Amino acid sequence: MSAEFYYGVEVFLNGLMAGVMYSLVALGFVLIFKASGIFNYAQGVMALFAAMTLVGLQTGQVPFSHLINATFGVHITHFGWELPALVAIFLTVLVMILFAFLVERLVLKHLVNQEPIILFMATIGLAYFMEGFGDLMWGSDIKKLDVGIPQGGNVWVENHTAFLGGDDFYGFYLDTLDIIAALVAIVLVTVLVLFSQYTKTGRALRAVADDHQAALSVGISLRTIWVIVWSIAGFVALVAGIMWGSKSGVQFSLSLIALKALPVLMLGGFTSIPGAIVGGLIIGVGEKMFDFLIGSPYLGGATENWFAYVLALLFLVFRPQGLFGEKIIERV
Amino acid sequence: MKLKLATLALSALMAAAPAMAELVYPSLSYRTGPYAAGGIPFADGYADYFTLLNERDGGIGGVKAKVLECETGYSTEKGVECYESTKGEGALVYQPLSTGITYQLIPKVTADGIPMHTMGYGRTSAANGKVFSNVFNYPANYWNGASLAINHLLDINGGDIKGKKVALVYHNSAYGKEPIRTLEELAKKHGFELSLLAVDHPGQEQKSQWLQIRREKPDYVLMWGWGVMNQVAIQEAVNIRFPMENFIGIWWSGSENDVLPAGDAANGYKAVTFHNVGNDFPVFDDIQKYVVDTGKAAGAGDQIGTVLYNRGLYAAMLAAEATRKAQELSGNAQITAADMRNGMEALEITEERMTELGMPGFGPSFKVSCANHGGPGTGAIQQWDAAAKEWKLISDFGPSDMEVIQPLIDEDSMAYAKENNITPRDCN
Amino acid sequence: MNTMTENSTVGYVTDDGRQIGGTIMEMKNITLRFGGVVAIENISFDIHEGEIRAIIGPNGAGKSSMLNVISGFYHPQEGEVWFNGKKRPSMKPFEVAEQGIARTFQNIALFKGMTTLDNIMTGRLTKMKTGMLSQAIWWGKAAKEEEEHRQKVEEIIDFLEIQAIRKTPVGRLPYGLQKRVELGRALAAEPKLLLLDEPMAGMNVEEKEDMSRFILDVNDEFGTTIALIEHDMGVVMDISDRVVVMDYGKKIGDGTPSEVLANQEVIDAYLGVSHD
Amino acid sequence: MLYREAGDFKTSYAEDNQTFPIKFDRYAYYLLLVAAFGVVPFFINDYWANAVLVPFLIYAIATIGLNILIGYCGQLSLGTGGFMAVGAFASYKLMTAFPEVSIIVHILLAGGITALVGMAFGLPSLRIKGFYLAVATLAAQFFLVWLFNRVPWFYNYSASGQISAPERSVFGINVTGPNVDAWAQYMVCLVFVFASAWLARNLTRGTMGRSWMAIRDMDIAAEIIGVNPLKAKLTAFAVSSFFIGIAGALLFTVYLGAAEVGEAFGIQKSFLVLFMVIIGGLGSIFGSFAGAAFMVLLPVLLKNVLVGGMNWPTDVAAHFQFVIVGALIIAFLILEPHGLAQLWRVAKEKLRLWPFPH
Repeated sequence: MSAEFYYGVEVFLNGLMAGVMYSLVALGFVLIFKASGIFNYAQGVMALFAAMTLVGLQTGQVPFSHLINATFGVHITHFGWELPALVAIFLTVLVMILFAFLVERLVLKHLVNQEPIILFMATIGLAYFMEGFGDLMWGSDIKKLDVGIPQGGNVWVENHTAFLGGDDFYGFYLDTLDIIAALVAIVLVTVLVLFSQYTKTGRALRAVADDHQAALSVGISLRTIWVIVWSIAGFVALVAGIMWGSKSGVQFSLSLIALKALPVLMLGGFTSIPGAIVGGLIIGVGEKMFDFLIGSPYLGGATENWFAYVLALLFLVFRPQGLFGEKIIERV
Repeated sequence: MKLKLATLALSALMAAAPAMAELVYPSLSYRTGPYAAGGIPFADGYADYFTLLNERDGGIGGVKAKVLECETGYSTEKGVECYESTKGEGALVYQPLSTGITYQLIPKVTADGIPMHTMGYGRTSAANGKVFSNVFNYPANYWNGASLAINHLLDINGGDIKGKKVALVYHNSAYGKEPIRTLEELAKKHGFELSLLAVDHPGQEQKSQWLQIRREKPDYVLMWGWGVMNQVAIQEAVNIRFPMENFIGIWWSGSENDVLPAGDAANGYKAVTFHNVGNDFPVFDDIQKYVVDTGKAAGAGDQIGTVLYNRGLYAAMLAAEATRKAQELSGNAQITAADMRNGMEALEITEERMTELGMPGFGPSFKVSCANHGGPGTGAIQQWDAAAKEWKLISDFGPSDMEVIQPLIDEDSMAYAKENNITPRDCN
Repeated sequence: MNTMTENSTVGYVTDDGRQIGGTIMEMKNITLRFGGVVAIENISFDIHEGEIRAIIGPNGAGKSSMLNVISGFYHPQEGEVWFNGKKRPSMKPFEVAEQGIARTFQNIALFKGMTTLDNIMTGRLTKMKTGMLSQAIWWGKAAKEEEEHRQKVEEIIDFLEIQAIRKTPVGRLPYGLQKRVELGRALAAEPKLLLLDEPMAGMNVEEKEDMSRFILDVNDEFGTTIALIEHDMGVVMDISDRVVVMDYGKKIGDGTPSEVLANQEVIDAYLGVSHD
Repeated sequence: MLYREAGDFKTSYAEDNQTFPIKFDRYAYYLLLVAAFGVVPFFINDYWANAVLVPFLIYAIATIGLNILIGYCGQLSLGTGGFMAVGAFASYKLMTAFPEVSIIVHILLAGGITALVGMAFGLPSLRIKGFYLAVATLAAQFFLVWLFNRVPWFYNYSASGQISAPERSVFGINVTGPNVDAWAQYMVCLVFVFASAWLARNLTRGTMGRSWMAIRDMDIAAEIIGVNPLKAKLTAFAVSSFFIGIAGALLFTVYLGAAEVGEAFGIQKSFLVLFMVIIGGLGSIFGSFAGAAFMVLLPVLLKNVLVGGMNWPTDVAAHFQFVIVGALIIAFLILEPHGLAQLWRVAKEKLRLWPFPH
């Protein structure tokens, strides 16, 4: 086999890894859409907010320090303590639960039974709000996120595959961070599936997803369910925020990872957790392979962004119900 | 509803009426949005220098300076709003701080007779003062930057880079595409092989590009990045264990923000610069004394001495010096925008003057002229020392290859002149 | 052209003495499947011009599916649809509408964001032909056409006695009135064949009486051929000329109301004799 | 007894169909037109033109365009930025290739070209619906931006890919380029806005509008009663893109004068126009104006109040701006989910019955 072939395999593997990272973001969308029919535009900003909060807590930043400084003419930035990563993560989860509670209280409660587009719009408002609020709270400068996840090319993989492609081939490049992200994603999905299958709350969640009215009529509190779902989505956002933030630092652009998740959602369907995973893998591999085979050599590169969407679009045109959806029989 | 809003807006405008007898320097900054991390230190440095002049010297030539900050979020439309809302307040010189805003302000400032200074960004061919009467981009532009990077490669290779492979990783936008033409010309001249790798905004995901680099094994990688793209690129370069000393960024890819997230592994990364680094200059003592300690610093004060803060400071210093020149030429302390333009065109920065200002060797000595608004195009290479967490200059301020660049500037500016029916000024 | 084919049969005279014309529509050996499920199995029947034809049967018998086949929404795997003496090729629903087949729906399918007037005007879409440009400047042909059709629609509004709710968004109307507006929308198309899918479902006795009267009037005044699905046997027996009975996708009876009522299979189906 | 229908009898269907059936509204509308065309141009300055009115008018056109697609035809689209880019680049290519032809013609042609592109990207709407379609239109957004950035022919091979509008005039008065007066910019946009609103109103009240709304409210039923879904959806995409293309062309030529595709026509533009549509009110021409006004004016107003009035640091003010805009969007949706237009309608209905509560 020529080195070119192994390069292709390498791109393929990295596509899978990138796909897992997309899936992590897509999962948050799916959870909320499934349980409440809301297309949560704020999911990306939630990831940013969670990551900012994590860094802020970990490094002992004073929240709203800009505002305090500007108002009182004082000069404070840090409390002067640092927290261990796990403690900070735990506290951030609490913050995200509080956030979910507030969202239900202040927003969703008042918008029950509205059309999907209105709810979608509300989440856009929410995204705006959190973007400003997060920056006010923690500042808009770039922050380094370090919870101790190693990153860089995995040397073990490289050494054990270098023999494949001859002298020119260094062995497969796989980022350790990506491998860990993949493991985390597997664990996360397993836990979510077990949770929804075997716990009472999980069953209630599924009941709500199937039919709001019916669930209400058997005494499941929709409001509690929404708080739980948004908390879980907040937790998923935190995981995504940690993975992406370790890579690029925590700053505004982190919220744009939502755009990477949208084609995944189209492909996998808005309501399917396995769909989010498989869709992510297909998108990841598809866009990387397209760039490798066609985009870079013939089209001048930077094709990934639009190709992910075009791939999902083509797929939908031939299979409108998505990857895991059942064939729709239309009725009148 | 609409009427009510409009009245409110109007009254708010009235409240912010200009106080005269001030030298007004609008700063179209961005402390929010995708590039906030880069915008904050620059804006802080720009503002702090004028505060220093006010506090220490009582202004410039006895007149207080006033920095009008207007938040653009790097958006051209907000840039228009900022320009229109500040130009009536006696604005002397615009510092738009974004390629997009620069392009659309070029015709406007020219029509309004206000000068604009785009230091190390903007439209490169504005260096031709014959065509762009009101736009200045001294002391260096992107094409100088490209040439300076290649010069550095020539230096470390004993003057011969024939057959070497050089890859350019660039932000897929107007800004990122700027150096391509120059690099192509230089590749012809020096016989190196250039390959181009575009990264789409925002640049969070660059796996494909860096896998390609790993496959093709270029000898050197140049980078034209901004925002999160820089951090990710440096991290990915570390990840594939690309030798950092062979990785050179433009001055917008060479701040502490860009290298810190990658930690120790970023050690050795290089960037082109047109001004000095660090806070080892007398002027910083004054800033500490007159600005920070009195609680008048623009930002949190934690940015002082960083690369982008220094750049803002440097830009402010050049604006203040041009103001002095303008006061000298016009004989008035309270100058107009037109005086300011003349002052900028007659600006001369000497080593002696910089020493007086407490900034010895902070930037190159140069002289602006009617024909040349681009300055000397000199620059140096800075390198990141991860252990000390600071940048160090590893070369002197050297010249760029004007032999290649000047014809490109002439060509591009003349094309602009033709498209817009501008007759080049006679500069003799 | 080829209007007289072997499918055209001569008309007949009803019990109350109305002259019914020849066949306008004929379904031949229709079979419709969804995946493995057979919704309609080898059913044939005809509809004569000017008659009121009812399709009845228990829930899940395939009645609505049959109506959907007629309006071109479902495409049967086997069988032929003949309309106006011609075999109909596979058609999109809107092409079927253009041929002159209009219908109402079991669950009201009005356009909720529009007024009564606009809803009924949509019924005339197949007849309005001005181009986009003319409409855009609202001058000459477009404005004139709009007015002509408005005239027709106003006649229907008068006929259905819904003048007062002309400008009301239909979403705000009570159920019975919505059903009436939906009938108006179908009538606006001046159909050759009108399909009514449970026009009286969910109505109280009074509303049912009103609706029955409208259906008979439509048939009487405009001479419109009507095919309807209905659960209320009393109403069906009262107003229809001939009845098709379906059960589990099969036809189990066809004839005048009295003939059908005497059919043992029909009685079994309705009384719930187990199938084995 | 100003605001009444009583006594204002209509004697023909044409009269009954007019846009402002109530006399008071009609006069208010005429008054507004007189003010917009006859008064404002004499008082407008650079700030009001460039910071407030010109962007408001241009976004109003784009919002009307998107409202036709979303509000009238029910097809959710997030490709607005990409379609505006088509309008901008088409006008740029036309302006530089045929300098002797009037810029008004170029802008109209740019709209026409955008309509064709819009139709091509509208084809998937026949199979894909709802949020899936919205995400699918993002393919158009990303692809078009990439294309204009990638192919140098579109920006006449300039070094950076920036396009700059050359100077052009109408009746001897400059409307683009550096030497343009505020009133001229304003008037050009106003004429286009007026024409767009008038065309949109006509299209939405007739046959075409009804087919769109039928598809929006219940697509299957619409098809069964005789609406050709292909035709209805594609015309909606075409008309919508036509307006959006014109808005893009005006944004580039008259307002900004220079543009870079990724920055000026990126995804955030698609969202901005969508916000305008939803805040203004789906399926309402008036709402399109209200939404555009809200999203253009509010940030300017907030900035002036927070920075100009209260002397806050610009960054804190900018962050607060996000917080306030976000909170206001949510508050609006809770109070009146159907947008400013509905708020206005409710107010009018109350007024009509005033002083009686019911």
